[in-house]
Amino acid sequence: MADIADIHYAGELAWCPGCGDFQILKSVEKAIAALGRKPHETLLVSGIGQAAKLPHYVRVNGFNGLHGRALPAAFGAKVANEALDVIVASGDGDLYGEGGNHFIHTVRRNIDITVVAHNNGVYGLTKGQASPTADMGFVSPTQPHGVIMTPLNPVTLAISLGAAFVARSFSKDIDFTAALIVEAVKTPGFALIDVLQPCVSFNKVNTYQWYGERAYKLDATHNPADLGAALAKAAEWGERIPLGVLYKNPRATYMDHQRAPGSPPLCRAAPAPEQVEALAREFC
Amino acid sequence: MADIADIHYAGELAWCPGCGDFQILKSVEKAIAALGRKPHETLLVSGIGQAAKLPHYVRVNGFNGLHGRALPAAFGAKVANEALDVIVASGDGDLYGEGGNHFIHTVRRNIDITVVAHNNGVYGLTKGQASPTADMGFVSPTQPHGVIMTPLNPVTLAISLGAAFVARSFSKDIDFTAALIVEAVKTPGFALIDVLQPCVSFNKVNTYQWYGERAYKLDATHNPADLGAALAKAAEWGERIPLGVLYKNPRATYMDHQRAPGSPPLCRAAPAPEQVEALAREFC
Amino acid sequence: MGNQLTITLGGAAGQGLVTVSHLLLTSLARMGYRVFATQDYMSRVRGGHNFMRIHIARKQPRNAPDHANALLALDNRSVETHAASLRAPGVVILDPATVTARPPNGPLVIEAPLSTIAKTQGSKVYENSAALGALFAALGLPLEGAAKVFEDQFAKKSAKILADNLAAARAGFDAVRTRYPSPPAALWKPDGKRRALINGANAIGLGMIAAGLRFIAAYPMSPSTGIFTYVTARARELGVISEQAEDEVAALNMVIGASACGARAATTTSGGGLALMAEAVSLAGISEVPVTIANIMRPGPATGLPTRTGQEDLNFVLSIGHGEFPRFVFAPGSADEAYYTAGAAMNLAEKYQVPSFILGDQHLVDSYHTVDKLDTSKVKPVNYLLDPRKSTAPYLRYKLTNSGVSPRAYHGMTEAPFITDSHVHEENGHITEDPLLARKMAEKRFAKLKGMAKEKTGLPAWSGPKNAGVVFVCFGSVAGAARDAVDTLAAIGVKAAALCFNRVAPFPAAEAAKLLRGKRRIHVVENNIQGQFERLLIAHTGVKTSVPVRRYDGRPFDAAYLINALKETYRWRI
Amino acid sequence: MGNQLTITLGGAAGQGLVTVSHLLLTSLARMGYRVFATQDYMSRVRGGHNFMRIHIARKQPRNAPDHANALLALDNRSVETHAASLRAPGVVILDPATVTARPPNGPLVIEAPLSTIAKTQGSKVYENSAALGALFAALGLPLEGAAKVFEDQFAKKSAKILADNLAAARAGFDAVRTRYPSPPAALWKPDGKRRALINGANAIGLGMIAAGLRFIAAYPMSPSTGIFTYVTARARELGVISEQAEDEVAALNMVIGASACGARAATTTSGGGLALMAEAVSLAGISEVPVTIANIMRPGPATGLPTRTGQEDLNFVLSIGHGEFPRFVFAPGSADEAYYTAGAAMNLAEKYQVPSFILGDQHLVDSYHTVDKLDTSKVKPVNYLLDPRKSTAPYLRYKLTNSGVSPRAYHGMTEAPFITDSHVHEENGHITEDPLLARKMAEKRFAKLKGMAKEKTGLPAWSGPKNAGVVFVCFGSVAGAARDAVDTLAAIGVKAAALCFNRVAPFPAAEAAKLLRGKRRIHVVENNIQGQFERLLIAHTGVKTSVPVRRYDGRPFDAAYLINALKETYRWRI
Ligand SMILES: Cc1ncc(C[n+]2csc(CCOP(=O)(O)OP(=O)(O)O)c2C)c(N)n1
Ligand SMILES: Cc1ncc(C[n+]2csc(CCOP(=O)(O)OP(=O)(O)O)c2C)c(N)n1
Ligand code: SF4
Ligand code: SF4
Ligand SMILES: [Mg+2]
Ligand SMILES: [Mg+2]
Repeated sequence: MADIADIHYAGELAWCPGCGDFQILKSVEKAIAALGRKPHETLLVSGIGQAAKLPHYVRVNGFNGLHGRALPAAFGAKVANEALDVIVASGDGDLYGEGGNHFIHTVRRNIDITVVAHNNGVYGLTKGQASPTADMGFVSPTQPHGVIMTPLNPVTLAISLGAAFVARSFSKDIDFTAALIVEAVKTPGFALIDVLQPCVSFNKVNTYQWYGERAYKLDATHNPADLGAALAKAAEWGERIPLGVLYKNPRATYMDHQRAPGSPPLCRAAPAPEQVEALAREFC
Repeated sequence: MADIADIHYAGELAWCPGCGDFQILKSVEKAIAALGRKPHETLLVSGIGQAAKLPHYVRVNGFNGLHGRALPAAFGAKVANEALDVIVASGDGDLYGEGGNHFIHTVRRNIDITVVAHNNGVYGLTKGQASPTADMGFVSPTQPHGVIMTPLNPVTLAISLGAAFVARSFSKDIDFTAALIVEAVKTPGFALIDVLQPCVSFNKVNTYQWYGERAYKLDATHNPADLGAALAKAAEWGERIPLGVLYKNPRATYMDHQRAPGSPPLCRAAPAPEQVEALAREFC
Repeated sequence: MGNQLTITLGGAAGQGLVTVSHLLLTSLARMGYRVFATQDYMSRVRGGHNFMRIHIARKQPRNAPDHANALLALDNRSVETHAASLRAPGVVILDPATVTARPPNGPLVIEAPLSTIAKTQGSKVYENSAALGALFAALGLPLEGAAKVFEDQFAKKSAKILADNLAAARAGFDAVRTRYPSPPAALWKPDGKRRALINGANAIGLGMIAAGLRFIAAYPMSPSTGIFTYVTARARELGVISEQAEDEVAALNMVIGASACGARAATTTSGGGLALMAEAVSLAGISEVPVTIANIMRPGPATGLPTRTGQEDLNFVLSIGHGEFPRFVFAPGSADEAYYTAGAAMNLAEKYQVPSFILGDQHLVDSYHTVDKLDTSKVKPVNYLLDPRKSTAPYLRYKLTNSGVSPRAYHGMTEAPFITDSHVHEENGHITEDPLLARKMAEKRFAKLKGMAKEKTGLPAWSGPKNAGVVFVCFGSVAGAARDAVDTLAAIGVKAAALCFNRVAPFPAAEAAKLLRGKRRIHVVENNIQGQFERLLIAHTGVKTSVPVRRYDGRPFDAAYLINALKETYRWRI
Repeated sequence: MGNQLTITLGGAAGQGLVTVSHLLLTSLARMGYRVFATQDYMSRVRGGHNFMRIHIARKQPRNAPDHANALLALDNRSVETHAASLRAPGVVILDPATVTARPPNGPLVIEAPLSTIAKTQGSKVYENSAALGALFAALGLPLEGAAKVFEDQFAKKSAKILADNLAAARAGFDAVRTRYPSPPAALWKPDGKRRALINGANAIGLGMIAAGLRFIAAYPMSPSTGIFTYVTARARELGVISEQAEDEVAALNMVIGASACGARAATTTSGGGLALMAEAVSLAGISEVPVTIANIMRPGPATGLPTRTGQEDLNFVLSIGHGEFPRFVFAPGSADEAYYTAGAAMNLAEKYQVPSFILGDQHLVDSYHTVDKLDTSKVKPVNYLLDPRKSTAPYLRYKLTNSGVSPRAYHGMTEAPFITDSHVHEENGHITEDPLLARKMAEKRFAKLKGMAKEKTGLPAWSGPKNAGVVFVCFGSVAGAARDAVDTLAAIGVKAAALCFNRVAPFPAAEAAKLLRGKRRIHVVENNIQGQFERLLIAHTGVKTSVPVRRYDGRPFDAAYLINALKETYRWRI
C-alpha cells in the first residue's frame, strides 16, 4: 500500500509557477495513494508537452513516449501487463491534436485505462499555439488573427464514441479531480477525465477566474447513464461549464473479449514448445 | 459545360463485378455533369484502396495520394485553387481508419470540399480486414474471432464535430447519391456523404439485400437543422437505416475566414518584390 | 523426363488460382518432390492477370525461372501471355468451354472440360479440383498423391464436399489420361520423403512465435499482411494477442508499450507503413525497448507497385528514425532461413534492447518452397531480463555499463518502479539536459555495437567454389536466383560463386572483406536502381566491384537474368 | 579595447532575457557593430537556466566563443554558471537585490539596482530596460544608440510606456556610469554603418517568401517553429496562407495538395516531425510535386534534447521515404546564407519537381548575426510551369523526357485535366503494373540527377589559404566555428582552411574531390557521434580523412573546440 510519501517526487518540477499542472499532479498523487496499490503496480503514461512531464514527478512506473502517442503505448502496456493500473496523463494537444486518431480508436477498443487530459487550450511547451480545444478567435503566434476552426469538445467526442466513463474537472479542485480519477480507475474500460487547466503563461482567456465564474458541479439530477442528457451537458460551454461524471456506459472491455477471466498477464505467460512443434507440423 | 460523355472514362475498371463502387462512380459522374463545370474545373481526390481508384475513372483532374491522406491533400488543393470543385472519393478505412485524425480536424476547418465515403465495412483492397465501421462480431482474416471494437458511426462523428453538411446514401440508388453530391458541392463548407457500399467479395454481412431491407429515405418531417434530431437519426442502425440529408450547419468556411471575397486564388497570385524588400528592411 | 520442370498456372484474380496452386504444391511436397513457387499478382481482387510459377527439380530449387514447360491457363489472357514462351515439352491445359485463345504454334494443347465436370458435380467451385486432376494426369502423377491433401482441405467442410471434390479431380484426371495415356509432361519418381512446404510469410510468423512473441500489432499492407494473418489466425490458441491498429503509427507505439511491460512484441509492415513508424523506431532506440519490425519491401516510391517485389528500402531502414542509435537489420534469403532469422531477430532485440528489423520482400514472403525439416529446437525464447535476486537498489533502467546494455526489467516486474523515457535521460530515466550525460548516453548506446557486430546470426554465406572467378553478391531474397545461377554456370563449367548477405546491420565488414579478398569480378545483384547494397558494401569494405546487375521493374530475378546480364562480358556460351 | 568582446546574458526562462538581448543586439547592429549571438535554453517556459552569448568583433564573427568577457546575471545560477570562466576584463553586472551569489574571485562585480529602478518606474517589466542601460554604461556605449530601437519596440504600445522604458534605461545607465565613469568593458567605436540583424529562422522564412511561397502548413516543433511563426505573422498581408496542421503527416500532405494545385508550398519541422512526414516525402517523389521542407535538427533520438543543437539527421534526410527518388538537400552555414539557400531550394524544387530540403539546426536558426546587406534581388520566384501556348494535346503530366523533367501544369491551370498519382503510372498519370514502364519511370526520375548535380547553388566553399596544411571539413552551421578557427590559427601563423558544404544531395563529389586533392590532414567536424558526414564524403570522393572532431552533447562548436581537439596532434601553441 503506497501512501503519498512513498510516491511523492521531491525533485524540481519544470512548470511555470501557478500552472494548473501542479494541481493535477497533486490529484494524481492523491488518487494513486487512495487506490492503495504498491508503487510498481501503477504505470503513468504520457506523450510530450508540459502535462506530459507528469510521469517524471510521481514515483511509480512511468512511460514518457512520443508526442501524441500516449494512448497506443498505454494500450500496449495494459495488454502486456493487465496487473498494472494504467493512467495516462497528458496534454490536450497530445491527446486530441497529434494523437487524435488514437483517441477515437482507443475509445472504441474500450481498453481499461484512465486518461487524465490536461486541457489548457494551448500547446504550452512549444509556447502557446492554439490547441484543438481553443475557442474560435483565440490569438496565438501561429493564429495571429485568431483561431478559425471550431473547437473540439473532447467530452462530446468521447461520449459519442461510446466511452465507458467520461468526466470533466477543473484542476483547481484537487480533491474533486482525485476522486474522479479513483472512480475512473475502478471503472472497467476506457475512462476520460478532461481537466480544465489554466496555462498562466499562454492562455490569457481561459484563466482561473474565467473557469471559476463558469464551472459548476453536476448534481444528482444528472443521470450519466442517459446518453441524451450526457450529450447535452457535455455541450454546455461558455456561460456555464458542468463538472463531474457526464457519462457512464458500462460494457465489456478489450481484455474481457480477448481472454478468459483469470488468465495470467501476457508478460508472465510463456509459449509452449509443443505448440510451436505443432505449428511447424502444419506445413507438412 | 461537361456532360457525361466528356468525362466518362472508357478504360478498364479494376473492381470486382457487382461491387458498389461502380454505382458510386456513376453517381459521381452524374453529379459532376450536373454541376456543369468544365472537366478541368473539378478535382477528385483520394487515398489508397478500391474506392480510392475512383479518380482514375473520371476524366476530370485527379489526385490519388496516400492511404489515409486524402483530406489534407484536398484541403491543400482547395486552399491553393479555390476555383476548383474539390470532391474526395475514398474508402472508409482510408477516411476513418488511417486518416481518422484528418477527418476530425478537416471537419473543424470547414473547408469547402465534398467527401464521398465508400463505406463497405472492410479494407477491400487488402482483402477484407474489418474497417472502423464494421459491426461488432464481424469476422475477417485479422479478426478471426470477430471485431471487438464498437463500430465508428461516421455520420454521428461528423455531426458532433459540427460539419456543415452530413448525409448518408446507399450506392445502389445512383440518382439519389448523385443528387446528394450536387447539393453537397453547392453547400459551402465541409460536406460528408457516407455511402453504404456493398463489397461483394469480402463483406458477407452488409450485402445489397441487407441494406435493401433496412434502408429508407428521410422525409420532410426530418429537420436537418435540428442537432438533436440529426443525432438521433444518425444513430439509427440495425433494423432501419435512414438515408438522406441528416444535418445542415451553415457557417463561415475556412476560406471565408482567410480571405476577402473575390481575392484571386493563391495559385494565380504573385508576391510583390516591394513586399519582400520591406520585410528585409525590418531586419535593419 | 529431365531433372526439372516448371509449370505456370495463370488466371484472373478470383478464378481459383490460389486454390489449385495450393493443392498442387502441397501434394507435390507430400509426395516427395522439391519445389519452389513464385506468385505474380496484380493489385486487385477480381480480374486482371495473376500467375503462380512452380518449379520442380531433383535438387532443391531456390528460385523459379522466368519461363515454364507447362501451363494451366484458366483464361485467354494466360494463353496469350505465357503459351508462346513455353519450353519443351510445351503443354497447355485449358478448358475449351471458357478459354478460346490458342497458342500460335508449338505447344501441345490439352483440352480438359473443367467447367462441364464442375457442372456435373453441381458447382463452379469444383473446377479447381478438376484442374488439379487434369494437371496430375499431364504430369504423370498418381491421383492418390492428392488424396490426403483433399481430405485436409475439404473434410472439415463436409463429407459430401470432400467426395465431390475428389470426384471432380478424378474426372479431370480421367479426361486427360484417356486422351494422353502417356503423360505429356511426365515427372520423375519422387524420393517419397514427405517435405514441409513453407512460404516466407508463414516462416517469419512461426519464427516470431517460436521466439516467444506475445503481442503483435499491425496495419494491413501488402506484401506484409501474410505474416500478420498467419500469427493472428493462431493467436488465441497460443495466448498471443493480435491487434489491428488504426494506423502504423499506433502499431509500433503499441508494440513499444507492450514490450516495455514485458510482452515480446513485433509488428509487420511495408515501406509506406514503415515510413509512418519512423518516429517510433527512434523512440525504441532511445528508450531501449526491444522491438522487432518485419518490413516487407515492394517497389515504391509511395504506393508504387503494391503487390510486386523490390529491394528499395535498404538505405531507408539503415537510417530510419531521427537521431542516432544502433539497430539490427536482417535480410533472410529464403523462407527456411527466414524462420531462423526471425527467431534470432526477436531474441537479439531483447539481448541488446534495440530495434531489430527483418527486411524481406514480396518475393521472399509470397514464394513457397519445400524444406526437409524446420528445426524447431533452434528457435527458443531466450530470457535476457534481469535476475531480480541479483538486482541492487536503486534500480537504474539506463545504467551506464561497458557493454552499453543495462539490466532490464519490465514495468511491474519487480517492486522497483522506473521510467521508460524518450528524452536524453539520467540512468534512472529522468529527463536531463546535462551535456556530459548526453554524451555518455550516446556512447552507451553505441557501445552495444561491439557486441552486436560479434553475433553470428546472418553472416554472409558463400555458395560455390572458393576459387570462383565470378562472384555474385547480393542480400535478401536475391540469394535464390544467385545460387541457382551458380549451379547453372557450374553445369557449363563456369566457376562462379554467390556471396549472400543476410545481416546488413551491423554490417559484417570484416567477414565480407575476407571473403571477397582478391576477387576482381564482383557483380552486385539487387532489386533497385541506385545500387544501394553495392554502395554499402563498398563503403564498408572498400572492395572494387564490376558491372552490377540491377532490376527495378517490380519483378524478381531468376538465374537466367543474372547469366544473361553478364553473358556478353564473359562470352559464356549458354 | 581589443578587437572583440563577448557578453553572456543569463537568467531563468521568463525573466526577460530575450527582451534585453534583443534590445542590445539590435542597438549594436544599428550602431554599426558586427555581432554573432547564440542562444542556449532549456525545454521549459519559466525557470531553469538560459543564456544568450553575444560576440562582438571588428571582423564579422561567424560564431560565438564558449566563454565571455562580461556577464549580465539575472539570477544566482547565472553567476554560478558563468562568472568563474570570465576572461579579461571580467565584468559581472547584477542586481544585488535579487542576485546574491558572488563569483569567488577575479571579475569586477557591478551592482546595478535594476529592481529598484523598475519599481520606481512602476513595474517589474522595466528591469529589462534598466539592465540594458547598465550594459550600455559598462560597454561605454552612448544610450542614444538604443533610442530608436526603444521607439520601434515600445512606441506602438504607448508614449508613456516608451518614456518609462527610456527612463529606466537612463537610470540603469546612470547607476553604472556614476560609479564607473570609465567603462570597464569598453567597446571600440563602431564604423557607423547600420547593419541588418538576422537569425536563421527569419532568414529561411524570408527566403521562402522571396521565392514565391504561397502556402505553408506546419505543426509546432522546436527548433523549427521560429520559421513558421515568422512567415505566419506576415502571411495575411502577403496573401500567403498559413495553416497549423493537426499533425506533421497532415502538414506535408497539405503542402503536396497545394503545390499540385499551383501554390508554392513549404513546411517546417524537426526530426520527430520529419519522421512522420517520411511517407509523404515519398509521395512527393513519385508524384513529382515540388515541395520544400525545412528540417531543423536537434539531438535525438525521439524527444532527445528538444531545444539544443545537433546534426544527427543527415543520413535520415538523405534516405527518407521508401522507394527511390532524387532530392535536394541543402545545409546552409549561416543565417545570411540560409536566406539565399532557402530561396534557391524553393526554386529548384519547382525546376526539377522534386522534394527540396533545407537541413538546418538549432544553432543555425536561433543564432543571430549582422549582415551588411541581404540582396533581395538575388531571390525571386522563377516560373517553371509549362507554357500553355506551347503545350500539345494530350497533356502528359509524366511525359518521358531526356532530362527526366516533364512539362508541369497545376490542376486547373489549363483546360486539360490530369492525374497526380502515387503509384507507378503511365505518362498520363494512370496506374500501371507494366514492368517496362516501371523501369522507364524510375529511370526518368533518376535522369533528373544529371541536371540537379550541375546546379551551382550551395557548392562547397573554401575558406583560408589554398595551400593550407590542415583542412576542417564540415556541413551546415558548423561552418561558423570552422571559419573562425581558421582565422584564429592564422593569427598564430598556422595555415589552416575550412571546406564548408552546403549542398549535400546531390553530393558535389567532383568539386569536393578537386578541392581536397592532395590534402592529407582532413578533419571532419560534425555534431553527431557516427561521423555521418565523414562517411558520406569518403563514399563519394574516396578521400582519406584524419582524426575527426565530433560533438554530440547538444551544444554547438566554437573555434576553440576545434583547435583544442587537434592541439596535441599538431603541437599548436595557443
Ligand atoms: C512529432 C512531434 N511534433 C511536435 C513536437 C513538439 N511539441 C512538443 S510538446 C507539443 C505540444 C504540447 O501541447 P499539449 O499536448 O497541449 O501539452 P501542454 O504543453 O499544453 O501541456 C509539441 C507540438 C514533438 N515533440 N513531436
Ligand atoms: C500507409 C499504408 N498502410 C497500408 C496500406 C495498405 N492499404 C491499401 S488500401 C488499404 C485499405 C483500404 O480500405 P478502404 O479505405 O476501406 O478502401 P476499400 O478498398 O475498402 O475501398 C490498406 C490498408 C497502404 N497503402 N498504405
Ligand atoms: S506554459 Fe502553461 S501549461 Fe506550461 S507549465 Fe507554464 S503555465 Fe503550465
Ligand atoms: S474487394 Fe470489395 S470493395 Fe473491392 S472491388 Fe471487390 S467488391 Fe468492391
Ligand atoms: Mg495543452
Ligand atoms: Mg472500405
